[in-house]
Amino acid sequence: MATQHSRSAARLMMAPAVVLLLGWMLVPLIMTLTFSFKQYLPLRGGDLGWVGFDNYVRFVSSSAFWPSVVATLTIVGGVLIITVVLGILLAILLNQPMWGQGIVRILVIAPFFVMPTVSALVWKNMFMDPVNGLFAHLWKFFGAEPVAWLSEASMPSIVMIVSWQWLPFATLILLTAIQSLDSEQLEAAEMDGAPPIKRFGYIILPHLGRAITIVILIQTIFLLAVFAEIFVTTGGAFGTRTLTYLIYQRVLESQNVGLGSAGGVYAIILANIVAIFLMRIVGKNLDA
Amino acid sequence: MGQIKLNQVTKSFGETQVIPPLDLTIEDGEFTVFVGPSGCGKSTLLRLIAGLEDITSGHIEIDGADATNVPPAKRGLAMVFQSYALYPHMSVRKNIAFPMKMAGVPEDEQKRRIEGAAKALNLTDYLDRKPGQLSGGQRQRVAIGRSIVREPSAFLFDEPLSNLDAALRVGMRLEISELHERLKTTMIYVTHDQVEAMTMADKIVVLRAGFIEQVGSPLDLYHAPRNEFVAGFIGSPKMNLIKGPEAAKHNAATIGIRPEHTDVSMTEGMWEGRVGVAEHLGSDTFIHVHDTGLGDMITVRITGDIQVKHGDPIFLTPQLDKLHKFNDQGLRID
Amino acid sequence: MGQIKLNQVTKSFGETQVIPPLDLTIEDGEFTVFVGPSGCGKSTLLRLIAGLEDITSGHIEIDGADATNVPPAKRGLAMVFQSYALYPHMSVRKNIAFPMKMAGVPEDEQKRRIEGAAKALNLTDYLDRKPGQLSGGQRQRVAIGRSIVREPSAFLFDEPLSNLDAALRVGMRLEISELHERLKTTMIYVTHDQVEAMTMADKIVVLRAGFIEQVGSPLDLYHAPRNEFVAGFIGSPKMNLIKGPEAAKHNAATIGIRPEHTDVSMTEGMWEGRVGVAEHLGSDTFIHVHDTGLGDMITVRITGDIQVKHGDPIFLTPQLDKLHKFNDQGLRID
Amino acid sequence: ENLVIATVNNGDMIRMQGLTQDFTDKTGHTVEWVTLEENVLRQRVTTDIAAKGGSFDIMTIGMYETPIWGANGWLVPLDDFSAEYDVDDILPAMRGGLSHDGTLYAAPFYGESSMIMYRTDLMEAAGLEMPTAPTWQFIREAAAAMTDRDADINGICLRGKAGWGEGGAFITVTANSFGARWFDEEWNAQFDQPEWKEALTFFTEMMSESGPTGYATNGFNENLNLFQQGKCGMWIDATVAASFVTNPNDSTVADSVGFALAPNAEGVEKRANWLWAWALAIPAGTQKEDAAKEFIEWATSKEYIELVAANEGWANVPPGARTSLYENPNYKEVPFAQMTLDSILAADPSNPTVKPVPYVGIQFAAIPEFAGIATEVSQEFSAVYAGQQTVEEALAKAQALTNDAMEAAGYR
Amino acid sequence: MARAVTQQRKLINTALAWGIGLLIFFPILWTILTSFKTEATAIADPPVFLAFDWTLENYEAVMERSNYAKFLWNSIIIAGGSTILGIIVAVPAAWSMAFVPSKRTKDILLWMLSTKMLPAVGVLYPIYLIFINLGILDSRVGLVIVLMLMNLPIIVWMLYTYFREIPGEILEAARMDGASLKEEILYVLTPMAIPGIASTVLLNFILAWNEAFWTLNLTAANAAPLTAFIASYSSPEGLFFAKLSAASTMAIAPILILGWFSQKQLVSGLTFGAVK
Ligand SMILES: Nc1ncnc2c1ncn2[C@@H]1O[C@H](COP(=O)(O)OP(=O)(O)OP(=O)(O)O)[C@@H](O)[C@H]1O
Ligand SMILES: Nc1ncnc2c1ncn2[C@@H]1O[C@H](COP(=O)(O)OP(=O)(O)OP(=O)(O)O)[C@@H](O)[C@H]1O
Ligand SMILES: [Mg+2]
Ligand SMILES: [Mg+2]
Repeated sequence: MATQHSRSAARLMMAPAVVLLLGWMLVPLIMTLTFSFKQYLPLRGGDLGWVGFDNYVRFVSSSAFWPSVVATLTIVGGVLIITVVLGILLAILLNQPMWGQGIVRILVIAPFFVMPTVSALVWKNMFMDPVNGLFAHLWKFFGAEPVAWLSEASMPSIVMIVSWQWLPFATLILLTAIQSLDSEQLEAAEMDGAPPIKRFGYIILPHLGRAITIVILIQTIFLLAVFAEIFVTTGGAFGTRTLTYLIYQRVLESQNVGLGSAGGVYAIILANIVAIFLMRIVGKNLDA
Repeated sequence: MGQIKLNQVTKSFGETQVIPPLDLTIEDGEFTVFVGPSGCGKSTLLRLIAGLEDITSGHIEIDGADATNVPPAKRGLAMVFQSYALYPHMSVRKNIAFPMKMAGVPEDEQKRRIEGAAKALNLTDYLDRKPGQLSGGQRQRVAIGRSIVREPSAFLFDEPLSNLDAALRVGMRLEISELHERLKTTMIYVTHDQVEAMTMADKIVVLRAGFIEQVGSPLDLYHAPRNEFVAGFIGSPKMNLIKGPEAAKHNAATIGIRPEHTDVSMTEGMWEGRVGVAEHLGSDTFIHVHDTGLGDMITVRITGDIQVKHGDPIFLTPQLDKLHKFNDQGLRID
Repeated sequence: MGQIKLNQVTKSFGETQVIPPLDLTIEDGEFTVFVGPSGCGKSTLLRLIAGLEDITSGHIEIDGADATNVPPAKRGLAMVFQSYALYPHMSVRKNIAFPMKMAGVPEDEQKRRIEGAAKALNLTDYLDRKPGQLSGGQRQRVAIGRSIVREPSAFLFDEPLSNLDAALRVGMRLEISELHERLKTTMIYVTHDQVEAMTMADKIVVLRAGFIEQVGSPLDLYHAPRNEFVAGFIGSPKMNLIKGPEAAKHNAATIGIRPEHTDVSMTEGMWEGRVGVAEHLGSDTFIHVHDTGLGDMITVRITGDIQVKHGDPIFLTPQLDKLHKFNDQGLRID
Repeated sequence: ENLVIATVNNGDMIRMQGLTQDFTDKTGHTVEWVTLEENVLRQRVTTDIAAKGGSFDIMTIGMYETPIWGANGWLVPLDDFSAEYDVDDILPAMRGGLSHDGTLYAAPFYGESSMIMYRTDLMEAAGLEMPTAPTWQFIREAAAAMTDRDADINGICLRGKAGWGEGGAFITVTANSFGARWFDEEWNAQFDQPEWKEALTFFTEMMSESGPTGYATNGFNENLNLFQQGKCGMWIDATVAASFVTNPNDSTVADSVGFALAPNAEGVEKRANWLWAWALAIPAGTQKEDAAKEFIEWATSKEYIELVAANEGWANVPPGARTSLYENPNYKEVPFAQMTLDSILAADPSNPTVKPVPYVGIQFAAIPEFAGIATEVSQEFSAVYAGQQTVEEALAKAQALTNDAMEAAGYR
Repeated sequence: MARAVTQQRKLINTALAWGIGLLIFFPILWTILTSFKTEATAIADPPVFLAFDWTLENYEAVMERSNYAKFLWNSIIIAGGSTILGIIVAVPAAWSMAFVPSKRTKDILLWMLSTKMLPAVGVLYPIYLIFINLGILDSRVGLVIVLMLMNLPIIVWMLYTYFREIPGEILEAARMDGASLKEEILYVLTPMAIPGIASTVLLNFILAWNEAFWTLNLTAANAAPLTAFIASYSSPEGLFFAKLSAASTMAIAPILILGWFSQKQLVSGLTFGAVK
């Protein structure tokens, strides 16, 4: 279905979205690039002139840089693994016949509606606080020494909080995917003598491949930008300083916009590396 | 090897009984077709046999042994699904190998059987393709191949051809018939297409709303339908069923005459009417005759070609020895 | 009102030419069927006529006026799609009213035409249902209703019946034929089912890979196919095509004989073979005969029933006056 | 006119929000509050003022920002207060810390230093007595003596939370009291000096002996909670906390709290107390300068203090800003009043450490880069508290990153 | 054809699913419960679940402290506005991609998604400066625009995958029936895509509602939504668990309720074309 007329109409109708996004991407990007080559210190009068690649060199050579890349990837990777694995299990469970399925689904979805700030605050104070938190009470109840979650197990804690927020999303998408699996395929496998575990491994999991890549793609986009959770809980201490957070510290705490902008450029590069990596898989899967 | 016996089998989904108590024996090596209108319980019956649904009451015996509570994989049956139910992410080879892999058949034996099946089904060139790259007919063959390699004691088919187009359907129909000739394995075949039933079956089971209306060979059903339902269901074009005074003349509530058992003349005959649509197939002509005063339109078939135009007067004479008579409960009167 | 003329029309998608230069005239009031195997360009051709695709080169005339660059809505044609393409969120009434609403037809005129169409198509009781609540046949009728109210100069149908099951297909086929009898509007009908083509068409256009293989009335095509392709395509079961020495006897590269033009005997005849699968339809029997030494399997049709078993020897005699001969380019020799 | 005021979400500021009707009645100006948590507030107002966003008519800022912003000309000088406002009544230390080149740029709403708050009952039970000016060594012994893990009592609660205004501030004043400093006069970081190592080691050891679990994430608020629940023997923190821990509505230990000056290491003349004020300032360029000034005058006036006293009692008035408050007989009855004043007077922002330094500020250095650097340094230290690295590692990293940042900013 | 299941299996499934569901939901439940406790009960050890004196004092305290209605209204306007605007821009774009695909369609789509990878903190200053220049700092309009742009890629993508499942034949039928492009989109495509549009709206409403970086940094007194409201509760002095819970509950309640009532649409629409 493509006449000349509809093709030109299509181009026209794409225009607003494309132009807007192009602007949204280019204008800040160009400004960031400009700043990144400048000594730009708002508290010392702003633009202090060009400094070439100084900011870039300084940003990578800072001792915080590589750990922050590692922290970023750890959070993204950790949350992805947890949400995808648990999401699959939950989706399978929710797909079973049961009473009150709708209500259970509501319960499982709920965390998705919670603002990241609120969820971080609630987890940090009411659950993970080593004295008054619910976990501390629970640990003491079983005679264990309460854990100072956010300092002693900072990364796992943050990964947990973020996973809690994103698990519903993964579960929802995977659930929809599972529901679309032709039940005849499962029955065929059953007739073919495959026990439940093998049916999962040979039939369900491959079927979910596409949905899993979507989950990974979307979540990665959001996880690369995780901020509020770290800001509220550890403030970047205890090895939880992600690249985003490092940039935040450079730009807002140190008020060194030039340096932060260079960091921003690195973050874009990292995001694109991750993205290209993802698109390779997803792009292929999106075709089908 | 392959006798299946249903004994007072019933099936209810929740409150609604879909299969009322039902007895049926399928002999070893027989090609049995379940036929009936949509929703009459054909698939359910097949799935009960396969073990994919639990029986509400009654017993199933396979080869004389009670199989009521045996899980599907252990019944030694193979099933071919309407949607083919191929595993889309596996190559044809892997699809066919899957049941053997599950059963732990040794690699080289697997290979041997896959090649055998592929050759028999003309799939050798496609073994490394994914199902998505195959045509409908090829997919259907893969599904059959997957069943064959298990060397089951019976094959179950659930409308295996309904997703194919007319020409392919004819071809596949033949292939399955030939397969049966070759393997001589029991086959149970579900369809709602009476042509498939007629051309393939050793024995047809006509179902309506879970009840068995008639069991018999295709020609039994064609020549002596037990009731109006079977009469209308078997045969194409449909038997013309005539009620009212014309039927009363023959001491019946309803009389039936097949389109191919009516003689046509342009000049004289028992019933007069006017030509509606005439369908010229070359080999045959179907004429739909209106305004005969017999109620509905009457369809007649003429071998070869005849030149008639819309609105022409036409005369029909039924071959009286081929007339079917039914009483007011719709049952056959002999 | 309704003459359509294609003049050296071509269509390419990117590099690949799907329709090579093609000339075709469809006369006013004619029921033309485009038939051909899948992918041969039938839909493309129809969509070019409809204006849903741009023509790569050439001209289209509708009623003598150049319509090449006229947008679809202005061509005065109506199209019925394979998937029905009903608007699922509108009631049947609204669906039918939609084209009139777009054209700004006054409310009461709309109402009048909707009622007319509904009555003609037996849809009066369903006018307030949504398409989702209708059966396949009813949906198809709504799609037709939506076309009728526009009072187009021609109807375009793209495999309108391929989503229906066998029994319904026969019924709808009749309805469309009757509609054509009544309206006498030009209709162009795409199908890959030769039975539909034979039964409905005034004129059949057989396409292969974008080329027109033959244009003619159904019986012309049946009796005098222009080449092997048309011979094999028209008629069911397929014509038996025989090459080699047997053909050479008749001074041809290939001879063809239709299943219904072969006489069968258990004792003597021209060709001997063995029964493969015999399909008993009651009204007819199709016998697939192997090992005749003529190459492929030969199919014959016998009216009524005959008792043969798999493997029985059988003798066939073609009716020589019904023999088709083709030269080594596959063209008919008369 | 309608004033938009950015402010911090602490008790005194919230209280002020409740009383703004009084201001509106008096002047006819209305007020809209943007109340944010401290860190968010800083980030928000800094961005706004640096980019000249003009979102706020009045900003609540601290002693750290005021001199820097004042020097940049970003704040409206507050040099024309009316006579009845009595600028000279503002405590000199506060006034000094909120001025640049002798001009006041922000009016203190309240001021604070830090001091020891301790449980008199536990101290007694441990058989010890708190001197008015204790040393760190005494504090450590006392903490060990008061600790009773089974009863969930920690001898001492201190800030370990990362952030320059949280644990960063505390470890800086502790280091000061051990004779350490952030920079030498050439702006070289001093974390490689023995005083820092001594201070940090001492702090870490004491906290692991007698501090609460997970103190590495405890800030002011967490410690306040612990103390109010009776889980701390001692707490060294802001003087304003005194009114919370002695408030019987919130505190389970209200009637057994004693106060003392922040400690020092034996033989070091500087004590571990800081100086801080939350103050109100007007960003340059606001259209509503006059109304804003009226508000600041109202909010930091003696009358406001009386207004609060009348509504909520003397214990709840904003402390630490005005000399006259401490001369008020009503206020003298408040148990912690004198110790607060003494602590404030013991702090000297322009001469904060034993060895000379090039900066002003006790628990901070009033240079724009400090917040960023100190936050990162404090994160390294918090990692020590959490047992994730050693004192030496942390100091080495702190040294490196501080020098690096100072170089980036062009100091070295 | 769904398989009938024994009651026993169903019972086990039910127990397991409810257990896990409640576990996942527990933090929210606990927050809601705590918001009705006094500060002292909120930190009681052992914790109390239901047997406490329910009080509304925390809500009163929160209401007294801040103008909740204003924050709520801003949240609704900003999240709603950005979503609606996004849909208006995205529908034509998604139509083009879905029904007039070209070789570049996928590239454009992936490019659009990649614009979301720009770290927000990195561009805060640029955007701040632009906003000042445009005079839309601390205005709802500004936030509507920013959040619309933030979510536009997701909106386009969701609509695109949804539209792709609508058979093109229906649009062609409309074209044959004489509908113009506008009529085709307005009368045929949009109503047909209502479920997809609804879930797109919903998802993006949630994302916009919860967006905390831009909404916090680009607002002051006028346009601050609930994310800013909650930023003033993160650590007041003294015991605050109960008040924090009350404020949290107030911040998430509207969206939670909305989400729960429309979870069917959300679930059914969240296919992202991933699942067919
Ligand atoms: N899982 C189920 N739960 C409830 N009712 C069911 C279930 N499966 C089938 N049914 C009902 O049982 C009856 C028989 O269904 P079945 O699928 O066996 O019919 P069928 O003859 O195979 O029809 P078709 O030709 O359409 O495939 C139908 O009325 C159907 O609605
Ligand atoms: N938009 C398109 N882009 C590229 N090739 C196309 C396009 N549409 C159709 N084709 C190609 O054009 C040829 C003719 O397609 P068309 O749909 O007309 O066949 P058809 O005869 O209608 O087949 P069927 O019976 O399967 O509907 C096919 O080879 C097809 O792959
Ligand atoms: Mg069925
Ligand atoms: Mg087609």
